Amino acid sequence: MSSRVSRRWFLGALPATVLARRAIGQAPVELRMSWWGGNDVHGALLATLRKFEARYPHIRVKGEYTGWVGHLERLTTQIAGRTAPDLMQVNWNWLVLFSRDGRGFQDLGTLTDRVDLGQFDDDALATCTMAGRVNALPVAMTARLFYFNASTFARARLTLPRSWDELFAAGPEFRRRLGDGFFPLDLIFPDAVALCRAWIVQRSGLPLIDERNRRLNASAADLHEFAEVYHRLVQSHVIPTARERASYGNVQQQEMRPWIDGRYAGTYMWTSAVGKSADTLSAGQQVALAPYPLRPEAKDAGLLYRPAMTFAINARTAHPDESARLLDFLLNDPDAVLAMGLRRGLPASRKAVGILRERGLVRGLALEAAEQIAALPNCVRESPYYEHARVRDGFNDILELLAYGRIDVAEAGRRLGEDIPAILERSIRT
Amino acid sequence: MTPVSRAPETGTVEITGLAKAFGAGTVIRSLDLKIAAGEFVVFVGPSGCGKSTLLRLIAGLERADSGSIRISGRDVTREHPARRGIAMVFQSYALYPHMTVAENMGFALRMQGMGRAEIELRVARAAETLQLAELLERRPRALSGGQRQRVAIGRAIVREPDVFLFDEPLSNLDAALRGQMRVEIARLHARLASTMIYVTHDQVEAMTLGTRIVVLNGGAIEQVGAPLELYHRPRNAFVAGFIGAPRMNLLAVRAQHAERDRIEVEFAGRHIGIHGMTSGVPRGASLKLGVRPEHLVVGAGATATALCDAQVALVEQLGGEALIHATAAGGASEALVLKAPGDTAVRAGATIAVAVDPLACHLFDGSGRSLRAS
Amino acid sequence: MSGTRAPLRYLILIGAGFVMLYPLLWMLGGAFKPNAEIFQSIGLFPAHPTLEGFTRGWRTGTEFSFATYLANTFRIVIPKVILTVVSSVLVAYGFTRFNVRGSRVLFALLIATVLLPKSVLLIPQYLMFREFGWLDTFLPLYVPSAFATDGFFVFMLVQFLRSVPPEMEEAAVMDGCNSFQVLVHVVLPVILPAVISVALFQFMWTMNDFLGPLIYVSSVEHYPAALALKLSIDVTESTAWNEILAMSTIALLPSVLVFFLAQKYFVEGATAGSVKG
Amino acid sequence: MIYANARSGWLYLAPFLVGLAVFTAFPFVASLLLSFSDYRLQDSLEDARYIGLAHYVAMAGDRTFHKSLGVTFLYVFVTVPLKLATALGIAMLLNFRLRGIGFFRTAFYLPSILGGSVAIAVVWRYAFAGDGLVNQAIGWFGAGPVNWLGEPGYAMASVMLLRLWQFGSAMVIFLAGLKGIPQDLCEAARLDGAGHWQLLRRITLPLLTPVIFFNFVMQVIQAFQEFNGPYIITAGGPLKSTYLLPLMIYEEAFKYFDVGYASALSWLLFLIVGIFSALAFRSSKYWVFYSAERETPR
Repeated sequence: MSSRVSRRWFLGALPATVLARRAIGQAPVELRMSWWGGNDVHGALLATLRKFEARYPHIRVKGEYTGWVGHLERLTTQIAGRTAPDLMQVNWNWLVLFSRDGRGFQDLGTLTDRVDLGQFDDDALATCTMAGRVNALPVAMTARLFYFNASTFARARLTLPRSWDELFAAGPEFRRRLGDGFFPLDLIFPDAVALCRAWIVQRSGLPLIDERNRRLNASAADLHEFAEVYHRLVQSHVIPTARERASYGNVQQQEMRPWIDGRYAGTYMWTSAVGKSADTLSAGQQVALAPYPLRPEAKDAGLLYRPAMTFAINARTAHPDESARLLDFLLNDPDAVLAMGLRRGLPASRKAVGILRERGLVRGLALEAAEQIAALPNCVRESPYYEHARVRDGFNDILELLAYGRIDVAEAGRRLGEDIPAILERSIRT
Repeated sequence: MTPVSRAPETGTVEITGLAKAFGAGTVIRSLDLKIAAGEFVVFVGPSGCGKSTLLRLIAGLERADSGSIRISGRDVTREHPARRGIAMVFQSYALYPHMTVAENMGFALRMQGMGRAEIELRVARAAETLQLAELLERRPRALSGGQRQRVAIGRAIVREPDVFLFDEPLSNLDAALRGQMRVEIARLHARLASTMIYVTHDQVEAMTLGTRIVVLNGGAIEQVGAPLELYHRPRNAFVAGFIGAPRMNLLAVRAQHAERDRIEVEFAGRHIGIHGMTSGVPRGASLKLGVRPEHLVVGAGATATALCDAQVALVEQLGGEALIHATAAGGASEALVLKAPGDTAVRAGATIAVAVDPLACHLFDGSGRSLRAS
Repeated sequence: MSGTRAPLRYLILIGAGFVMLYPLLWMLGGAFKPNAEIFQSIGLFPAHPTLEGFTRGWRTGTEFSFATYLANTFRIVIPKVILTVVSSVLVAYGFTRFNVRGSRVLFALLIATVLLPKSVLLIPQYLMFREFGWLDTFLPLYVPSAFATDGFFVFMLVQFLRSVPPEMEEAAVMDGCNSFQVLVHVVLPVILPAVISVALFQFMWTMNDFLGPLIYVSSVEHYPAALALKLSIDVTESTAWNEILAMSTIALLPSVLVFFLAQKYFVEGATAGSVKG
Repeated sequence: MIYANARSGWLYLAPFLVGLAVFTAFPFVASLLLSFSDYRLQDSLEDARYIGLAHYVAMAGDRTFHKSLGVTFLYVFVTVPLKLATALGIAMLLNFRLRGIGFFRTAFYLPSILGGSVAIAVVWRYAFAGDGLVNQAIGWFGAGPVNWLGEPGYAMASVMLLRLWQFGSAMVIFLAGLKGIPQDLCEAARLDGAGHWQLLRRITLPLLTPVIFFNFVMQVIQAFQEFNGPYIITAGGPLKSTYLLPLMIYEEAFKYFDVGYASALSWLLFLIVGIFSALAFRSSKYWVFYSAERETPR
């Protein structure tokens, strides 16, 4: 029943593994590993697993992977049923859900002989540490930066916006020079919320979510400004109205015609995800990274700097050592690093970056993004609860009401001050 | 199909103390009946009198509350329908739509595990007698009502049962076809000489087919007897009114005096003496005088005695005969129906003198019991 | 068919048929378009048609081809459909042909099982099947169907059984059948359209079931088509929609075929001529 | 006909009883208990904390829940009658021996085959996008483009149209029901001079009532449990205008991990649909005609 391809693989590998296993005489170990991704990621990780098995013949690794759709449902069900895999790809904000006390995942600090934590800089590790225990390792760090369609801006004979004022000014210019259907920036509500947050954090220099007191580090005036920024973006034709944007349905930016043919000419996107939007641009168009706009005497860039995704080891795994060895292989081993390349953004492991740099693979948007992030004031570490589903939807719903004119800017500011703390109260559990 | 020689008791049906109640519905109250082998017994009665229920009890489709049923000398009261040596023809034929005529007819034999060859033989023989030979491969949907009915009968014949049960089989056919099928069933009975129990609400079928008729009413037997016996000697007003078409006239009369076997009654001012009656009827008792339309004569007949004058309301012309609907003059003003020859001159609106043959009169007491000396 | 009626009837059918089919035709067209073109042109016919969607879709981004996933789908669908039909028919027959004490309460329970949304039952069911040791197997996906746990189908058959004329079954009893023989020889042939519908629906719904396999099947080589189709839809990578549409079309073919073949049972009248008046 | 002996009756019901005890009881009871407890998906089941009616009380104050309930009722009361009428109408049309009838019957049935498959998302979004198929079609009739997916009212319309588009399953059930009506009944009625309309009213509909009743109850239940349409096409938006209750239940359980609250919402939905079904069953005595209900022991 299995098709031609897998049979050849099976026959090819059989003699080697059988011989090798008998030679080393270690008891055979079967590891389960779960991840989500698209076809490219599946291909890269499957190749890496085969190389890992060749390196450690007594270990077999079964990949349990899906697309993003449905992965969380399966993983949570498995965790609830204590049948989770040994090594899991985990989102950064899940750590606070599955491992509030740090015991939800294996403490990697106890396995440093198997996995080299030294390759990761301290604040990256800090984002994956819960109650003093290193629960996971970041595959890559990411942040939201401003990318624009250089071709459309060239047609408008405009330089990419370098400051907030230039960004707001780009709106009217686009309408005058290219027409009503053209906008310098395209934001769905989560993007808009992130942008407004950056505006506030640049002034306050504090994470927006005060996790301990379950409230917002923002005054009533700040929250009014939060709503006001979104309102100004729409009024000054910088971004399309919510109604127009929603008329395309619940669809990803990279699959929207106005983005593909360059009418929506910019995005405030994660460095690890901008690749997909760049790929689908129609021929001759090109995405470029713009300087990060900063408010005068901004205390911090408000970058939302955090791991794109992480790997964690099951707290109850029967094979902690082998799992740790696999984790280290995935993040630090040349074969694995080369197989994945920049698909998940610039790797967080210094060794991995070194491997890619030697081969001149660190270039393009990924390199520019890394350099821009390094140059920006970036000390604010936002609470993972900012990305908690209920908190995120709380922000989105208020902006949506504002966008559809159900409430005005003042009312939106008030609602932010009331609804979000209430959600934090309900969601943050000690 | 030559009649098969059978043990003496084959085909007998003996019902003793049979009772059945459906909550508030039809009730069979402790009924007894003996049917000899080869008889053609007709259960007849108004709808809801329990005749179908009685048939279904014999068939085993209903389970009796008490009493027993013996067929061919064997007690089958608790027996599965298929093991009672009976076959039934349903009112709506109940053919299997997805089977061909041949399969329909052979199905019961297949259930008994009979060999294919013998089934085909018996089916062919039955089809022959019912002119179904060329229809064997057709599905019921492609047959006419009459053909479907014949297949239903064929299905029963093939099983060579001790007793045939018919549940108003002709009620869905049109008048012409009904007459034709009635003759076919009568001929079938003659040829097979099997016991047959036939349920109908049509008393013409009862009179023409039945060797004996069981008149049922409210779950009990009113009277059992040969057709002519019920016609001439109804035990009570119910049977008298039910048998014979059009219905017997029942006129309210008052008894004058009674000697040995003759009772004299008064109707519309006249006195009529009726022979062959039991005595013991008090003077002035109100009785019912029963006269069949065919026994009433317009004007005076040789043996008839004048009964009353009547105002003619309607004359129904049936060709060979005519039905005169009139209202008796005098105090009583009761409705009268007379049967007259087709070419009668009587017209609606006329007033006629009505006479009656005293020997053909019946008398019933207040509770409907016949006063005839049995 | 009287003269004037037929053309009108055809007109309505063709018009409605076109409206029904156009989105599906667009999907079919999309399967032959290069990925980029899917979201650019809104036309039905591919500007430059290519089989790329089918070839790469069939190979999928995994170690197995789409053939593996289709085979898995049938390993779930075939037993499930058979077990569903058998158990639903028996139980529906039990409900309609026997006055069992308390059957009204049981029937209410049957309907109740249909009322509760599935998403909430998922966790407790998952834990239950973990205790049974059935995880990462197809068992949780079809074994329950052997016990008439799909109340919808039992209820459907009950309604059909209730409209079968009783005389036919009485005739079968007279012909010597016990209750099971009546069911097999007389009742089943008459309610065949309903039984076919049960098989059809269960076939369709099981083909499209995503959540069940997602939870109970973790090794990729056991994924059914519904799961495999969503394997490549991700957030950080652009989705090859032409491959998905191509594979969706292929996954759809068995259902279309089954329906087209099963139609025969909806055409000629199963109970025509059995009962008069 | 009804057999009197209950013993073999229990035999026929046995599979259902086993299924009830082994596969259905625990999940049902467990989810009911969960509706009275605070249980988050990431914890193990033992950590579920009993909190009594807190979830049910919380519903009273939950604005999103009120919106979702309202939208769900609107969805059910519009789609169920429309879908039944369309399915019955087309089934009647397809109940004749016309040339090419097989093709039409398949064409009308195909959409409901798609069910929750991912292909629907692409097809429907393309059909109802700003410059999509539907706007083109109404453009031919001169009407301006409609913002189907961006405007709350129209978004609900597009989700409803998806359900109507998939009337095939109900149609097939009606077709099966129509096949159950003996042809000669219609022939007899036609002989009595019954026109098309009387035939429908006097013969076809009365005999079809058991199937109509089934379709009605099932369509109500399925409409209340509709998930795929809103989940795939509009994700409950805009402004929660298509946030049907099953979608809210799914998100509470798997997006917000609040399984306790999701269970409570589910049991409330269970109650609502249960009441509807009970009313339907109670009313069926007056309009549903079963021809098989004769009492016959054996």
